[in-house]
Amino acid sequence: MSMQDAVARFVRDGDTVVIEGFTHLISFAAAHEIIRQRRRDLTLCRLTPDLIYDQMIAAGCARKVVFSWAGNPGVGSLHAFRRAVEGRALEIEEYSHFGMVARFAAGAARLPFWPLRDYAGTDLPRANPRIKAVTCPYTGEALATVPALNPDVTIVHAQRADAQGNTQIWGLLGVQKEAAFASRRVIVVVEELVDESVIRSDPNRTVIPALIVDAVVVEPWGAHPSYAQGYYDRDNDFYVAWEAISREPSKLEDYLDAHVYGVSGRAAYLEKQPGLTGRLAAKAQFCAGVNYGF
Amino acid sequence: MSMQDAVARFVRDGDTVVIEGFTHLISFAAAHEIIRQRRRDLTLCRLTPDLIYDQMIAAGCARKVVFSWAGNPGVGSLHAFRRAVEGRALEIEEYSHFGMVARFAAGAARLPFWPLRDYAGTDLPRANPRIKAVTCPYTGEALATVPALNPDVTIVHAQRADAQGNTQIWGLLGVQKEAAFASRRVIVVVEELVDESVIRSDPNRTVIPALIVDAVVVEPWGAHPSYAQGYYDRDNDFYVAWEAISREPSKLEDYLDAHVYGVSGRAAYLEKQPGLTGRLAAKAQFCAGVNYGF
Amino acid sequence: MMAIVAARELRDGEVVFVGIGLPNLACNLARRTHAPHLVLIYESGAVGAVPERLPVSIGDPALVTGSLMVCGMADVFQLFLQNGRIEVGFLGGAQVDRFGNINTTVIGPYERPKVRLPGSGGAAEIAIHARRTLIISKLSPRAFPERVDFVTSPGQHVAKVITDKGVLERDETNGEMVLAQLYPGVDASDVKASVGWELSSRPHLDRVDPPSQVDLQLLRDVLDPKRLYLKS
Amino acid sequence: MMAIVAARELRDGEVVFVGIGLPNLACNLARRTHAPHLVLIYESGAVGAVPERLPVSIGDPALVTGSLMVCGMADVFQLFLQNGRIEVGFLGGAQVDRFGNINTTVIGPYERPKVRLPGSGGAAEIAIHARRTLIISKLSPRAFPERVDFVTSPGQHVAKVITDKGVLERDETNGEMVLAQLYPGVDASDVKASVGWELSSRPHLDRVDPPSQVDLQLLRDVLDPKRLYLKS
Repeated sequence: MSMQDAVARFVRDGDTVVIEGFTHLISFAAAHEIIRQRRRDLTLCRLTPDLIYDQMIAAGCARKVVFSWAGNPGVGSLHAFRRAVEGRALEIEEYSHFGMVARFAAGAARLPFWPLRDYAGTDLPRANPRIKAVTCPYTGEALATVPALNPDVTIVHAQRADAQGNTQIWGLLGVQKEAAFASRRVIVVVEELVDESVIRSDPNRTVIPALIVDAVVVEPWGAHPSYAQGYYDRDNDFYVAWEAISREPSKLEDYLDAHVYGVSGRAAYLEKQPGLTGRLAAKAQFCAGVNYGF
Repeated sequence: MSMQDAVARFVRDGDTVVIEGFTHLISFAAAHEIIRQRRRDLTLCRLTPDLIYDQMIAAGCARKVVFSWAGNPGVGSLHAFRRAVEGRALEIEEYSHFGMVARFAAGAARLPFWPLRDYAGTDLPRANPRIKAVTCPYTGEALATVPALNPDVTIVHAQRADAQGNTQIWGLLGVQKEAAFASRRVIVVVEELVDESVIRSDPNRTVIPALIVDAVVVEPWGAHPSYAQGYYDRDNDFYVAWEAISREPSKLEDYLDAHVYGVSGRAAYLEKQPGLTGRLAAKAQFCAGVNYGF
Repeated sequence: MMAIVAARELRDGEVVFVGIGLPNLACNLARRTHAPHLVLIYESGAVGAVPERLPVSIGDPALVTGSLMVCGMADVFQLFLQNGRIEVGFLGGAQVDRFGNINTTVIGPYERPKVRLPGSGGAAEIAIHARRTLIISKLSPRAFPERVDFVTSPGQHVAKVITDKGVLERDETNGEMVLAQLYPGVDASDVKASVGWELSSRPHLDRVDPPSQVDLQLLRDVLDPKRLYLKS
Repeated sequence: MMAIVAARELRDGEVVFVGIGLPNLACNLARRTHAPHLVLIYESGAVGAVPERLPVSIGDPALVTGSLMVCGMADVFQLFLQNGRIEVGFLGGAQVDRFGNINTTVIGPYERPKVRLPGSGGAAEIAIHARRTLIISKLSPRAFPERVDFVTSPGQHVAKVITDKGVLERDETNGEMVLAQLYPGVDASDVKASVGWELSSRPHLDRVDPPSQVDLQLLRDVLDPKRLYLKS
């Protein structure tokens, strides 16, 4: 399915949307298509809103952001996010990383909450009343709890999948598996479509099974400026450049006009940036296979 | 370290011992060494006691068994286990598979309990008062709970590890990871000792990190009559034969005398059974490697 | 015959939690006939398995080689079963009662068992989380008592009980298992005589079609040539 | 200098939860000098990473290639951190107070922030679960207030605060952070003037040894040749 069709069919105004990936495998291609289709009132959930949600916030897609660390990794601030929050134009719901991971774990297991040892002595429960506590029926001790997160739609970028949606990921896994299982609808975006036989040759690498996937979109370089281990490196220069772009609302508008609204899709996005693929393409460093015989 | 030394140093009378592996990677070599060293009063925990605990029970190592399915898979009963239970000579604590998995998950996360949707309408909580309930702080609904399981020692059989204990497993994973992280002491038994560079070449396959491992034992064919994917097949004939052996206490004694007490270790055990390795050695069916480059 | 009737209960594309023995035969028969897109999940963690030989155990290596996904058991129970992704679950048991409750734990009192059975395994949670459970069990008054000695798996999701003489199904009015279908040449009285309670019947009893030559040939020559599970 | 002092705090073989920037520099410096068996764990899931280039982000692909293990984040937080396997955790923050509490959330009231900072990330749970936490932060009265505006990470496990002028450590009698070590050429009054509360000192103040040539050469020529994190 094309990204345009997948977003048109499965992402709706007012949805709770998750585009996960911890630094690795962040589907910017999906975010840009959501911006182009002008989705509104979205509740955007991610551990790290990152540039992807900074762009969606600037484009007016977001009503609320649920997160645990909102910065530009190794660079500084997410300025569109900061302007919206400091101007109280955006609702936020804030956890720590462990809290967000636990919310996805509960959602994936279809439990209403998840227990964790956390938050004692912090002001986070004061800032977020959804962080509660439960008493252990064995020891009597109090444990923190977070509520399950069950998105309407989760979009996962991955290295490869077959046509049915059996999806394999290596390198950093983040919470991609939990977010997908927690979600009502799942869109998988891959660097490469492979034959089912490739998936079946190494079943331990499968992270998401076809039976929970609604759409498979093939979008090479769809994670740029994030990265895909074994395919292309992270575009650290762009993350640094975002500091200046996002600081100036006008510059941010120009960026969206040129690289999001101004292109039809990922292919055109790449054509606009000659030399990008050459600069970031991954070197080959293959591991050996293992024996599945008996 | 030799199996003899590992058991001597890390398995003590009265310990709560876990030798896991769901059908796959069950360390019979470790169980036989524990029998030879005549450990006593052990609390043996496994989802499926299987032939391994049936042998340990017959040899007098067990005071108590904690389990969820006590049969000979595809064959019938575990007769030593049945004689002990029906004769009330063995204490048991019983869950379902999900309950045991949840106990290991709680132990691995160092939480005192784990919540699950289970047991409504069953007689299991009546048979086991350690199955309790907790009220969700968000929805008010009651969920079942099981207490954490934190063994004194867990023994994990795996395909390969480096000298420090970084351990890789493929094929069925069971609860090997959770059991190891839940345990105070961990012994890893492997088919093959590999160089650290082999582990580092495919870090997504690592299931158990060296920092939780106390001993690495190299014991080829150490899981027989269980199996190791890519190394050797399950000895189904022996599982069938166990029906007749275990039915007769005298035959079971003869078996232990010949194949456990009567041998010094796994090498001698294999020498006693010519043709066994030839009959069960795995065919080669390697997957391709993946690219970890950037 | 039980395997064939069970296979007919499966719809193409369904996600089935498979047990070893007849359920496995039924699923693989269905996969090779009317339900090629059946997704088989084994509690051992193999998803979309295509065993090239008849698995003797639920953790047979043949379930892993060539499967679509292999995951840990925490994922099997939390992400697949508890998550509600399983449409059909197969169960068997030493005792099945009037309301479809199953006992695979003990005959006699729990504390002083006459016969100690294997226990739940995944049966408790399969019965609770699978949308529809199918029981396969041979008829006999001892195997079908009025009430089981111990409820290992609650009967509320049991849709049908496939026996060696006919099929019982749930009467939605009172939740009781009632006779619905008879195998060729079997009389309703045979079935009633083999059940430990006053078995009611549907007003109209269907006749189960005899097995097709294709089904029999697949079962006997392809799926279970060594007769591990087929008696006839 | 802060990276070098931080490196000296690490003992060989320890399991360290590493952050990006100076903590990463400190760990890799220690690994190349007195602590070759340091195990570096990044919250992104890389265990035993040996980055061949200076990682710009906590999820840099260089942390994955050649690491000992890569696991999902549920495992990072539950099996490593909450399990108690982490000996040392590094933290930084916009504000550090008298009791070692850290604020990385907001300047001003939470509901009407003057400055919105990134938030906790893993800092709350690192402060709670790491046996010993080390803070690296440049001194200034604004950065070291009497009380932080928001407690993102509680200070109870903070062993030392490594600053650009000296090192503070916990006074076990009252739990307060007190001046313990001074860098070469720094006077105690400089430090006290840069702290927003009445900073006490150890009766005897140690002098921090100046950086060795080896340390400086490693940092400048090998670890951070592009001066991403080193200011001098």
